[in-house]
Parts: sequence; structure tokens; C-alpha cells
Amino acid sequence: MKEYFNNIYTALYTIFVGMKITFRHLFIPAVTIQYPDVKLKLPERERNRLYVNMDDCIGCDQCSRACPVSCIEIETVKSIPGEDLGKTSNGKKKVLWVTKFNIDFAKCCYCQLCVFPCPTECIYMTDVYEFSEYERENLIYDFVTLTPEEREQKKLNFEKFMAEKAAADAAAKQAPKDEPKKEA
Amino acid sequence: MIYNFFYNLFGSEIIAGFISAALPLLIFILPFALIAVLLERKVAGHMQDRLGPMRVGYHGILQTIADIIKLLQKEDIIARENDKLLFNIAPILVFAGSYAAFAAIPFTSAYIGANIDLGIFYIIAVTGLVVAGILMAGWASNNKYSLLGAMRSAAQIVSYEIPTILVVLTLVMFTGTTNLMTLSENQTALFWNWNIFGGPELSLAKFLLIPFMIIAFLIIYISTLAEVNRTPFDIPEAESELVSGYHTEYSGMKFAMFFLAEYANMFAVSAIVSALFFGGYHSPFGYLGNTLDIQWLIPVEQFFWFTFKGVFFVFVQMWLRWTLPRLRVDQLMTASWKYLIPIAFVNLLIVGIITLI
Amino acid sequence: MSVRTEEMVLNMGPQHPSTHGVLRLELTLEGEIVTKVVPHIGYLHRCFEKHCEAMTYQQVVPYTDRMDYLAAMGNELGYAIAVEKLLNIQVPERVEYIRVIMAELQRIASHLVAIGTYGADIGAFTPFLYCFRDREKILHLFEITCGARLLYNYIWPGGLSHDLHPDFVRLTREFIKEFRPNLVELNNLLTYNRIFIDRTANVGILPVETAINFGITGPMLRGSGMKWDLRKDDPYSVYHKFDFEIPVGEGKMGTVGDSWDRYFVRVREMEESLKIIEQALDQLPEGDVTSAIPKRIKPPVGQVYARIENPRGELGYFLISDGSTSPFRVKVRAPSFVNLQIMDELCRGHMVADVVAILGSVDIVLGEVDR
Amino acid sequence: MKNTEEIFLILKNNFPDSELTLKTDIPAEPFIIVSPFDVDKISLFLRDNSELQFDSLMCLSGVDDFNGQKIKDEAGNEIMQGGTLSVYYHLESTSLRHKVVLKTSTSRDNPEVVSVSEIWQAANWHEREAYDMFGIKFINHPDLRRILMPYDWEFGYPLRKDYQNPEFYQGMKVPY
Repeated sequence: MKEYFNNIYTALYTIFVGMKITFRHLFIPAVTIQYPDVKLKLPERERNRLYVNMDDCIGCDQCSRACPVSCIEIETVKSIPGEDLGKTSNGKKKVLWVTKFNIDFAKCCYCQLCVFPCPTECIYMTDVYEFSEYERENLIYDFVTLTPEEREQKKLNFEKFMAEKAAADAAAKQAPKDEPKKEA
Repeated sequence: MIYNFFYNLFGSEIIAGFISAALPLLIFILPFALIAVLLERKVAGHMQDRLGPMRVGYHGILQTIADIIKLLQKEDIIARENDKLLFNIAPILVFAGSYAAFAAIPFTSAYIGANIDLGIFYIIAVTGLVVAGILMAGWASNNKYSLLGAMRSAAQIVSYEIPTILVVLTLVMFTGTTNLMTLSENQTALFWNWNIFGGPELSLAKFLLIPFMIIAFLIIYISTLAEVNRTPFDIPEAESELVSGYHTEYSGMKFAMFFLAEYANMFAVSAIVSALFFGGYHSPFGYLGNTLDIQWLIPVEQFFWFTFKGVFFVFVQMWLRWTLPRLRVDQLMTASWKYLIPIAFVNLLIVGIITLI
Repeated sequence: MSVRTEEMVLNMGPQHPSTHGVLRLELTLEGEIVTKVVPHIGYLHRCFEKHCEAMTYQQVVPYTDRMDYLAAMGNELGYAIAVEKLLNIQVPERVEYIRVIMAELQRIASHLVAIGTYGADIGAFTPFLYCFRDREKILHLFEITCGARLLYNYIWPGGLSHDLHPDFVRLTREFIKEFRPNLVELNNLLTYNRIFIDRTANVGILPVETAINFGITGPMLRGSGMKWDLRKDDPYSVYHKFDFEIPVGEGKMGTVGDSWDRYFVRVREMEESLKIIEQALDQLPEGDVTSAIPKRIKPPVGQVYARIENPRGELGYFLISDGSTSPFRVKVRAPSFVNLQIMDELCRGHMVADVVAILGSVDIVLGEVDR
Repeated sequence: MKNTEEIFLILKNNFPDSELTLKTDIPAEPFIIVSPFDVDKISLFLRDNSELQFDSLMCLSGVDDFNGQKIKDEAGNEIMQGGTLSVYYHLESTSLRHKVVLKTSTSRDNPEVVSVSEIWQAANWHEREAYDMFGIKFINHPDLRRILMPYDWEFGYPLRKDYQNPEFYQGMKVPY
């Protein structure tokens, strides 16, 4: 019998306590923000969309190798002698034309592992986080500054250079052998 | 007044009676449901340190209208294995049940849908339609979750009708009437004449009655809460267990009907509670219309007070919902059979004895 | 006359509000009484172990985050400890302290989700949002430290990716100060609520012998009344330097080892975690956090089993190295995976509503169950 | 508290017939190699012996040792023939606080190990996982089905090192 009334008492009492708490919260200002109108200030270490500063990129492929999901694709072409590619901001000399630097943000897991190995600190995470797209293909970002024609040109240049070099080498190899024949 | 107008227009008592009873209620229920849904979301939001809907209109006041438009556009999905006839009737039946209950509720001294002498019992009887509708919905959905929800709901509503009726009996015994209009009229003038304060007659019995009236009020409030399936008694819907119970399979406007019925029901039971215990449409402090001697102002004031009391109890229902966890089926039954019904019985006896002396 | 009844098979999930992810429970019901539960898992299988065999040791870290995504710091810590054991390297003192702080903050964050969703399972939605409000503050602390809120890639084998943010210590102290009263409020609102007690006490009682035989660990084992916590019983990192209690279930509201006990162990563990964080912040040494990180991780041939106390129980990493730069085999002993096995044992004879209550008290993360 | 050597000696004395080897030369953790058909007996002894009381199975992991012969099949894929698959048991005593690692190896072509799920319930799902991922058949297991992969997966055992992804599974393209 005592338990019976105790049950009634505890039920009503705890319900009352709970109601008091929720009633108090009715007057506490909301902790949420109105997102698209108000945005939180992001901390400086924020990890969101990657950005590649191509002026500094030397095409060393280290970020691509560090990536656990292989979302970075890099292709490079060697420059031919006489071409000046300029220097990076920390004084490294660039020797490779970067003809492909794609990051697929549909795959990217924002782990920042690509940022640490970069020797010129040209790949880094920015605070842009609103970049949703309707098509998955649109999430593949191309960072190369060269135009498609220029890329083709560079490839051709290099192939031509290599062909010439090979021809020259062959000619150089051929030359000593050929000479005695002529005389004979 | 309305009846006469339509009687002149159609020349038929039935049509005139029907329209005068039904139309104003519909005009009341629909906007009320809209406001109540918004209120629910706002109350929930603010109790949880959020803001609730904010984007449609100022502080989201048009949110429910946008929702209704969305629901109207939605595809009405009927699964292949459903029992189509029952599936389609169920939401209408549920809504009709709660809508019909409004007919006997006195909104002001000037307006009541149908002034029936057995008003309170009519309401309790006609809300039984809701059970039938819910069972139909659960069965016709051909979904195990829906079926479980429907069974639970039927069991729950049937067992909670008993404490409700016992408390109503207490009141009926004490006031001697089952007409809600008369019941409200009795508690006229100021708030200490309300039944919760022992009724209008000033005697020793009045003061003796107060604690028992409070107990009676608590019992009927709890059991009506269960009858309209609100937390902590929302086990037929039990979002986290049964997905959403008997209306899992419904979409579009049929779902909206269930929704509408739920909110209409919430107001109906609040109105009954306030009519039984809190003076119905009467103002607690007397009328401005009387002091200013403007007769037409009194019904307006009464309507205001009636809605105010109703919305207040609806608010408390929401407050409870956002505070409490939900009971289990067997605990729900325990609460009814082992706690509410015996206490209501004892209360009935005691009130009977007190009214005798 | 006897009524012939038929058993009903009810599929709970994979899409269900309270299976905490994509778990499918096949319930056999007699009326509302559960006679058998068969869990079906694997809907979230992402081949973690297969992936690891193609990754370098460093690259595995972001993958570990994605197992128990509510306690990513713990996953990283366990993995880092395993690799360090394999490489046999010592990490600086400061690193260890920061790791402990992070792991304990993560424990609070994870328990907040566990408690909040448990409340939501039982039907109280408001405590859920209060918990998430507080968890938000912890996530903010992580965000200022490493820039991510959920999947951190912060604790690396040998060190940490970043040092603490200059504001971190101050903000953490502020958080602790704010959080203590919130915990009291949570207790009043939910823990001691009569309906909540009725729903959880004496439901899903787990005797301690069964728990050990099933390999149950973490708050579930402690809820059954066994004082077993790897932070005390097999100390890793610098846990031996801190003074804290191990809360165990006492059967305050029912029987020892019921759902309420498991729940309450989590609540009290949060208080203990606050104590640890306070002590760690007081003793935090200075130093460099990246100095011990190996440039290229190439452990010798060997195998190691390292384990830590994650919020959900014992998280073990079994690493086999064949001497190359990527692991030969990574087996994760995920606490949720082991704990989920007990569902059938616990649920038998209870009602459908109790299945939800029991599942909530087991507190699984499907990301970890399926890996 | 007993270390692996002491446990090994106790086992050696009690099971003179079984093949037991202690391996300590590999860094980090020593382990005891047992025969795949004696695992249940030894496990039961380890659990019930009052000196040992290994009441908890922490972890059970299948491993593809990848030590057989590499050959090419008709399609030109490299597959493994011969060699062994192993199962590691990490045991712990919650009362005496000591740990031990058991290892058992079974042939890759017909991998069979005796189940310990009767001794430690915890092994049930771990063994199902090892079966799912490596195809190791656990004799006397009460419910040996796939656990993480779909029940109708018929393209082999994914964690074997020579596993090849199928092109299609029930009409769905598998490689992303």
C-alpha cells in the first residue's frame, strides 16, 4: 500500500520536475543559428575544400601519393631546355609542366594528408564548404592554369624534343660506325 | 440565428440544422488545426533551445499553410496489397469522429452545434468512431507495424474510456446534468464558482470538495491525454518503435486527415475538461460587455475565454509531450486499471457522500 | 478451448527510426512478446580491413575515423598505439596528455549521443537535443584544434597532426564549467523520471558471467556490476597518472545489469571524464607534438594486439606487419560488433518496445559493427 | 599472472599428444601454435583450469598467410595454391589478469578449424566473420553463415589476398 502511493507520488513529482525544466527552457534564448542567413565564424584551421596554387606547384606528385582515396590526379611533362618556368615563392625552381591536376571532391575525405608533404605549401585547405553540385562530374576540379592547347603543345614539344634527342643520339651512335664504311 | 437563416433559405429543417451545426465548426477546426500545429512546433522548438520553423513568413507563421499545400500536392500512395475500401474510409472516419464531437461542445452561450441533453455522453460515444477508424487504418494498411499500432490504440482507448466516464459520472452526480450547455451555465460569474473549486453553491461541501475535484481533474486530464494518443501515452504511434503506427502507410491528404483529427481531438478533450471543471466559456473575472452594457460583446468574450482555456490545455498537452518519455503497453494498462480506475471510483464515492451532506 | 496462435515475424530495420543506423533485427513475436531476435548486419560494410592492406600505415588513420564515427578520436588513438607498439617508439609526454584529453572529450561527446538517442528511443525527445547542444561545444573544441568536427585525422602514429590551439585550454575549462550543471539538469529531466525508470529498470538484465562469456566490454560490462576498465586494468597512454573512479551498475532502480544501470554508468562516466580532463589540463607539459612522427612508417615483421577503452568498450587492433610500408592484416575488434551479439539473449521474453530500449542501452554504432 | 612461457609449459604437460609450439622470436607478442583440431580441447582447458581461467575471448581473427605457390589461372589472374590460413585467438583472464595468444594454421585448400563458440559465446560472430572473409569452416559452429557480405555472395572470400572482384553482382556493377 505504501508502495502504491509512493509510485503515484514519484510519478507526479518527477513529471513536475521535468515540466519545470522544460518550462524554464521555453525562455532561454535559442542556441541554434539561422544557417543560410547567419553563419558561424570558422576557426583558422578549418578543413574544407582544397585549393592548389598552381604558381607554386612543382608537380612533385607527393600529395597524390599521400592521398588515401586517390582523389588527386597529376600528370606532368618535362620542360625542354631553354624554357623558363619561373620559381616558386619559396625559391624552388620549377622544371615540370603540370598538364593535369584534377581533384575529385566527390572522393575527397578532407583528411588533410595531402597538405603536409607538399614542399612548396601550394596545396591547402580553404574555408569554402558550400560547393554542392547537381552532377558528380562537376565536382572534379581542374587546377591547371594552362589552356588545353598549351597542354597539348607542351606534350608535343616534349615529344618532339625527345624524338630529336633520340634522333640526335642515334645519329651520334650511328655516326662513328658509319664513318669507316664511307672510307672503305 | 444561423439556423433561421438557413431554414429560410432551404426551407428544410434537416438541411438547416445540419449546416448550422457543421459549418461554423469546420470554420473553427481547420484554422485551429493550422495554428495548433504551428504552436506545437514552436513550443517544441523553444523548449529544446531551438526556434522551430522560421522561414515561411514572420517567425514561420505560414509554415503549416505551406505544409498543407505540400501535402495536397503529394502523391496518394496506395500499396497493392491494401484493402482499398477500408484504407480510404479510415481517415474520413477518424476525422468524422473527432469532428462530430465538436457538435455538443458549447462555444459561447449563444452558439452550440447541437444542444443535446446527453451532450457529454454523446461526445464520449462518438469519439468511439475514432477507434474504429484507427483499427480500420491499421488493418487495411496490411503492414505489421500499422496493425500493432492499431491494436494498441484500440486497447488503450477502450481502457481509458473507463476512468473518463467515471470522472464524468462524478461531475454528473454532483451537478445533476449531462447537458454541457447547462453544465457551463451553472458555473457562471467568477472563477470560484467553477466546478474545480467546488461549484457555485457556497457551503461547507464546496470546500470539502476542492481536493477531490482536483483529483478528478487530474484523472480526466490524464485519461483524455491517453484517448487522444499524446505522449506519454502515444504508444499507438510510438515513433521509435512502430515507425508511426497506424498511419505509417498513409501519405498526402489522407495523412493530413489523421493529423487534422489528432489536433481537433486535442482541442475537443481540452474543451470538455474546461467545460466540466473550468467554467466552460465563462470568463473568470466577469464580462466587459456587462459593464459597458454592450450585449453582443458577451458572446465574443465568451468565445475568447473558451478558446483561451482550450488552447491552454492544448499547450499543457504539448508541454507534457516534449518533457516525458513514453510508457510501454503493459505499463499503460497498469496505469489505467491499477491506478486511475480505483482512484476514480473512490473519488466518485467520496464526492457522492459529500454532496449528500 | 484453446486458441491457436501464430508467431509473427517482424522485420525491424534496416530502415527504422531506432536501430541507430542500418541494422536489421528479425523479431519473432508472440503477440507483443519477443521470442527470438536475429540481427542481420553488413549493410554498412565498407571493406575497412581490405582497404588497409592497400594503404600505407599513415593513410589508414582517416579510415579508422570512419568506423566508430561517434568516437573517432578513440579509434585513432587505438591505431596509433598499435603502430607505435609495432615500431617500438616513445611519444613525447605532451602528446600523451593531449591524446588523453581528446579521448576523454570524445568519450563525453559519444556518451552524450548515446544518452540522447536513448532518451529519444524511449520517447523523450527533448533531452536528445539538450545532449546535442552540449556535444556541439565539444565538437567546436575539436574543430579549433584540427579543423574537423567528426572525422579528425588528428592522432597519428608517433604524434599529433597539430598542437593545441592557444584558446583550447581556456575553452575547455569553460566547457567543463558549463557542462556540470547541464548534467544535473539532464539527470532531473530524464534519469530520475519515473516513466523512464519504469521503461528501463528490470529490462534486459545481463548477468556478469554471461557478459564475460559473450566478450561484452565497456559500459555494458560495468553496468552488470563488474569493475573492468582498461584505463585502470591495462593502462595505456598516461591514464595511470590520473585519479578517477570506475562507475559500476548498482541496481539502484531494479536489478544489477538492467538497461537503467547501463545508462547510468554512461552518465557517471561523463563526470569521471570531466575529472580526468581537469587533471590533464592542470598537468599539461610543454613540448613539441610532431617530433616523434616517423617520416616513413616501415615496421619490422611482427604482430601486435593493442587495445584501448573506447566509449563503447574494448577497441582492439590486431596488426600484422610483413615488413613493408602497408599492413599485412588489420583486424579490428570492434566493441559494438561483439556487444550486438547479446541482443537475442537480452530481448527474449520482453516486448517490442523493450527491444528498442535494450538496443539503445547496448549503444551500437553500425559503422563499427560492419566496418 | 602468468606469462606465455608458463602457460605453454602447463599446456605441454596436460596435452602431451598435441602439437604445441611456442613462438617468441617475432617482435611484440609471443604466441602458442596449436593444431586446428585440438583448439576446442585446449580452449576448454584454458577456460576451466583454475590456474589459468581464461574466461574471455577478446578477439578472434582470421589471417591469410599468403605463403603458398603463386600460379596463374586460365583467365590470367594470379591465384594462390597451397599454403595456409591462420586463426589467432586473443584470450584474457578477467580474474587473473593475464593474456595469451593462440595461433592455429589450416590448409588453404580445405580450411577447417574446430569452433570454440561453445566455450566462449563471443566467438560466434567472430568465427562467422572469419568464415565470411576467408572461408575458414568452423566445425561444430551452430550457425555458420556469412555475416558481413550478402548471404548469397558466391564470388569467394574477400579478405583472401588473391580475391578477385566480380564484374556484376545480381545485375549491379561492382567496381566503382
